Amino acid sequence: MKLDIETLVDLYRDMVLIRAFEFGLEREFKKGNVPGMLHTGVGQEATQAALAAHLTATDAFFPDHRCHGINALAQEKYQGDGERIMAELFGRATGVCSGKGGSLHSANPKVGNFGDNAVEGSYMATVLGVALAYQMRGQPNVACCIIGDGTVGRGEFHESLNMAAIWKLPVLYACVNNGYAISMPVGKGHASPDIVDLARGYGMPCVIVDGNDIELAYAEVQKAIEYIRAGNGPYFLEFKTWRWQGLFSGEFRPPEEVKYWKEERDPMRLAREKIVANSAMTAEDLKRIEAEVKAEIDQWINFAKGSPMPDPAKATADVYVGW
Amino acid sequence: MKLDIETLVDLYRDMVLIRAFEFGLEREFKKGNVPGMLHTGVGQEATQAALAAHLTATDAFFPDHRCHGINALAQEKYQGDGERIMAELFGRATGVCSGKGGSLHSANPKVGNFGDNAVEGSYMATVLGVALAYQMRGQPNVACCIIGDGTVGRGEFHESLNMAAIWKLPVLYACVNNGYAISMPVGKGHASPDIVDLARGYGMPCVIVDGNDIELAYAEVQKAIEYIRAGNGPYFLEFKTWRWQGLFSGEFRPPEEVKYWKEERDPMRLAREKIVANSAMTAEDLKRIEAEVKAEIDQWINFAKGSPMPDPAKATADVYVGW
Amino acid sequence: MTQTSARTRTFVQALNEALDIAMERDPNVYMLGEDIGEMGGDFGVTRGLWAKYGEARVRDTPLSEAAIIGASVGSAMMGMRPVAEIMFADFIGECYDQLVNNAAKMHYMFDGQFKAPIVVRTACGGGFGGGPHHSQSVEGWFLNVPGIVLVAPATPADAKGLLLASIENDNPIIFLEHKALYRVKGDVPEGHYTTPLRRAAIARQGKDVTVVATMKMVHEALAAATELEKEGIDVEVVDLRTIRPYDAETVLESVRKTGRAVVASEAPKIGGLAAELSATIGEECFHDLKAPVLRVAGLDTPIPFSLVLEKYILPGKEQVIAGICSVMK
Amino acid sequence: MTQTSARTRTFVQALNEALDIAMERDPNVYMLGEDIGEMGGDFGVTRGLWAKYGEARVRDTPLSEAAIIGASVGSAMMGMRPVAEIMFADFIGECYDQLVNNAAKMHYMFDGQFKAPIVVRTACGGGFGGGPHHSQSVEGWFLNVPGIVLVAPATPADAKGLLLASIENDNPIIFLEHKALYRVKGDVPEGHYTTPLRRAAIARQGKDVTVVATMKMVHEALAAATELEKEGIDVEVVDLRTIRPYDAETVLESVRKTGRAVVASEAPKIGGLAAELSATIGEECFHDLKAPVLRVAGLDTPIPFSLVLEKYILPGKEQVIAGICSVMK
Ligand SMILES: Cc1ncc(C[n+]2csc(CCOP(=O)(O)OP(=O)(O)O)c2C)c(N)n1
Ligand SMILES: Cc1ncc(C[n+]2csc(CCOP(=O)(O)OP(=O)(O)O)c2C)c(N)n1
Ligand SMILES: [Mg+2]
Ligand SMILES: [Mg+2]
Repeated sequence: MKLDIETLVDLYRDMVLIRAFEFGLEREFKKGNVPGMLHTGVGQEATQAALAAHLTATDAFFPDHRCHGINALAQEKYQGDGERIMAELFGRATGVCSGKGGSLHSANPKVGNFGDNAVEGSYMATVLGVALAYQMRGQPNVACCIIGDGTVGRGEFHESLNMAAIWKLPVLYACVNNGYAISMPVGKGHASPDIVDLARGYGMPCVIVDGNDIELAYAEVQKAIEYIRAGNGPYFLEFKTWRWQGLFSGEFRPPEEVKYWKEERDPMRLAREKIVANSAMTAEDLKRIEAEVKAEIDQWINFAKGSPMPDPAKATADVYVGW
Repeated sequence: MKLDIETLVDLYRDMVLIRAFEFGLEREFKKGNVPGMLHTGVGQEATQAALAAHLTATDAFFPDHRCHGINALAQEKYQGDGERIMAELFGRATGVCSGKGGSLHSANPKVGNFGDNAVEGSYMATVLGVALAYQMRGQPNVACCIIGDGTVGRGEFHESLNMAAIWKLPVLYACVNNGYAISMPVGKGHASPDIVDLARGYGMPCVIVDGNDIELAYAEVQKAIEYIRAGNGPYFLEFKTWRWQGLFSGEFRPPEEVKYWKEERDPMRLAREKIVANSAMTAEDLKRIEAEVKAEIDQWINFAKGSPMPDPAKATADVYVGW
Repeated sequence: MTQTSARTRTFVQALNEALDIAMERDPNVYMLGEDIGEMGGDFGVTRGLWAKYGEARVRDTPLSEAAIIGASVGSAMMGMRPVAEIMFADFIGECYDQLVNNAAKMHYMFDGQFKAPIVVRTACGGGFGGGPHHSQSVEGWFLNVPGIVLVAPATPADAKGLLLASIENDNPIIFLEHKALYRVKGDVPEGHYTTPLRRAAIARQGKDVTVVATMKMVHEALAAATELEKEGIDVEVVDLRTIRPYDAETVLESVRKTGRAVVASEAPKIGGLAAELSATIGEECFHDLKAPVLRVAGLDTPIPFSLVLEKYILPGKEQVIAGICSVMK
Repeated sequence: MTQTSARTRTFVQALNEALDIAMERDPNVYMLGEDIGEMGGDFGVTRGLWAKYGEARVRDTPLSEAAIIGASVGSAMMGMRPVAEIMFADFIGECYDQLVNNAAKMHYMFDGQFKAPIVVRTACGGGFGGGPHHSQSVEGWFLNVPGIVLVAPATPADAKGLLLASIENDNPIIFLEHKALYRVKGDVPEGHYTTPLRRAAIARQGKDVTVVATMKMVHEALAAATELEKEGIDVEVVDLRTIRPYDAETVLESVRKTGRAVVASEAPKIGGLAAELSATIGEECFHDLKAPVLRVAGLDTPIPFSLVLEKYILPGKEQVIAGICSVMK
């Protein structure tokens, strides 16, 4: 399947936004303006843009710790205020969770964002219930759970896939296999470097996707979501990709590997080449898009920085509902 | 592989012991002499006898809640006092755990019995450590973890198989698939009625065994244990069998199913027929064995009943080691 | 609390009625757990409901405690009202993360955008030779977890009213059912009614000493009170009913009146509910207390199998009586 | 406790030394956890040990917290001495069952035939914007669990001595490392020594009021004491060091002397360690107390992300001062 050029350019713009968001955030984090911890999605833009493109506001997704991009895209697309994701990361009152959640807990049900859970893998169980609600109510929606390759180590992986399978729940498992869990190579942490090998026994379709090729990723997500919406039950996608962020303490991966992924397999570059090869657009046109998006992200950062801190007394609100 | 007749008769005697033990226990339980809950292994004698036959006192096994038989066989074989398993079930001071453990927690490291854990599946994690100790010390031993089909629902199933696989640990997974977890049919509770389908992704040998045929079960356990002792890593056996005990509230399975398993697939009958067909032994000879064993079990029950209750003050001992 | 004529029912029947009424009234209510369907649950609490409401709303699950709670929470985020059964409370350690890090924090960390109105019914408590993994009192595991609600009925009428109130409440609730109470009988009003959460009950009025208790210990306290009445000691028994967040006002008011307090709990003494109650009473009633607040609780051990051992470590009427006599000195 | 000349070391270095010494002395000691190998752990506590002892004894694991503890317990049953790392204490809910139902009960339920000498090191505590799942104080989750040992150092010297003592001890131990202390420096004796478990330390002698604290709160209490000295209030600070089972004697002796007690804990107030200490002091020192025992603790909420919110709910020096002033009135 070949993508029409408008869609491809739109997706490219989404990818640019993700990268600009992450780079801007990282810069502010290093300056000490963003508290807590930070995991960025740089390098995984194609996978993220493909998922975001197909999920509607009435679907649900559970973003992982590198999903600022998906969160921002959904927030911008459905509410027109992507800057509130940025503000949340800065711990501001204008953030989507008024500063209570931060990077690891930015949610907004209005855009289908059901929030990360920093205990990796725990929402593999939660996603079952969202899907069950769709099923019991006859809604043709999808509950998507985005997990890293490392997260697959958790017992909930098994409980979740099994229950989704026996109840034929509308769950899309999107495993972002970037080759490592912190420092642990996927092939050392799991019985197979291909996560699909661990998923196949549950009888759902299991597909490996080139997560750095936006065209392929877009098509595979589309297929999966159509399958699920048609009531066929769960579906498992494994995106092979790579994260640019090393460890907090620096790069630990072999230089050839770093070079390969950052240069030859850079999803941005691959997308740019496709666009230029298949349309009248030039590298200059794409640069203009990049500049536009970057300017917007700078505004978001300014919005976040200029936003007030939450009222401390709010810290005791909402522990219990109604009490 | 055909078993020599002496081995087969020995195994038959073991099976007889298991059944007599369970029936005797059940009778006493109904009379109110055995506290707590009771799950019996009747119907699963061939599987249990096959496992017990190949495990040595320096191997380790984690018995499930229907493994009184294995526990008693090991206790009798290596310590000559199988009656202490019975006494434990009666909550007596002479029991293997002095009455602190009961049916669900009868252990004795001297015979390789590492004890049940009534939180089903939890010892799927524990078994890893026992196997790891063997491996780190270069001992050619096997850590065997006996689980029901229902227990496979637990997340530890995945964490355990994965870790055993990546570390090539000497673990024998013995899944006793008797078709049900309490009232839940295996095919309804799991993505596949064949548990091996869920295990295969971890890359270890996965074999389905007729758990009611002592000859086949014995041979398959032998193969698995040889493979593990040779340092090849974990092995997964799924025994297809059936438990005679229904629910506490009575029988819930279709009458044809009950009839099929109790009559045509009774492991005792199948073993008897094999012996009589392949040796000079007669049905009368086998009856004699049965009578002998039953007399011994009656003695065990008398021993248990005649044993003193534990000293109540012992209830506060051994909470902490050395404190 | 609308209630019509009362009839005698067991604790199990009262719970079953509550579930039936809740399922009947609200299509968002559904149940999930191991063997709760055709079999009606290990203790018969869900009996008949599978036949009446069908297997979409009375869902048998595999032995996947984390998935049971996860599925509950996820569906609750969507507006459903799941009632999960964890067969024995001892197994709740398997889904501890799901309850503590997910259900309990959901509403707070997402700034009120999600709710997690789940009810997790579970059978707790000892006394029947169930051994270390089928007998525990688990409220202590959750006492220090803001966001969690712990409900613990002592009578059939409260079992029904508190369960209905719990299902209708918007918070994540662990609903403790003491196994020794399942066969207890009592008057149970017909039809729909709720017993308020976070409200203790005065199970017995008295003026000399306050005993604060929950579940089975309420009955032990009442038995102790009856016995001590003969000796001229007039015992007030407060049944806490909701353990977290609890009704400190009723407790403190009673202690201020009597000037003496015994807190009775089946769980081990160290670090349990009894400690929390004692600390709060000590803080708030310092000048009213005529004697130290005394904890009557389980000994600091796992729960052994043999009945003679179990009886030795679990508190009963005798221990409550001894405790009361000690603070009356 | 044999100790040679002291040098200045960080808390992290002190822990690292303890691990190195334990690995060196006993071939049964090994470590397992996420990223503890070549990377040296998320906080650098295991740095250098993988290179020194090899990957068989410094084992990187997948994100399988239950398997990590299970493997630890199983190997401990065989006589090994595993030191597991659970990266953040918040994740310990994932292996709660393994700790509570298996490790804690193993020795007891099998009548002393097995031991489970495991040490589970884990980073706890808030104050750095880690949010609800990277900031919790988890000791309250285990307070009501007989069989579990909770160790909680406050200084680099104790970090080393208590970790060595824990590894050499035969019980299952959860070893709490407060993240805010990792970079704290202090004198640390060279070589092998142990600091006794179940023994509190008098971190500061005083005669007017006792503050009982653990981990970071010990430092807040000491800072409060320094400040109140100017006002003529002489504060005694007891550093509990082992939380379960704890050294009630030292606590009670101090309170009997001062007649006033503040119990300080970072965890939420309700149902936590502060409650246990208050209850015990109330029971045992009733006649010595000149004022009610006061709890200074976290507010009853999850831990919010934004630093202004987090600061609002976590207790610090100011709250300890206010608490002391209140009991001095
Ligand atoms: C249950 C749990 N264990 C450990 C962690 C600490 N941790 C955070 S991210 C991470 C690695 C996750 O790897 P992966 O899922 O592959 O995601 P990636 O960072 O590679 O995108 C770990 C171990 C956690 N958050 N939760
Ligand atoms: C974690 C956990 N969940 C539930 C139970 C209650 N329970 C005891 S046995 C059992 C069924 C186990 O089925 P299976 O593993 O197939 O063993 P079988 O009884 O069929 O031999 C259940 C649900 C338990 N003991 N532990
Ligand atoms: Mg990864
Ligand atoms: Mg079964």
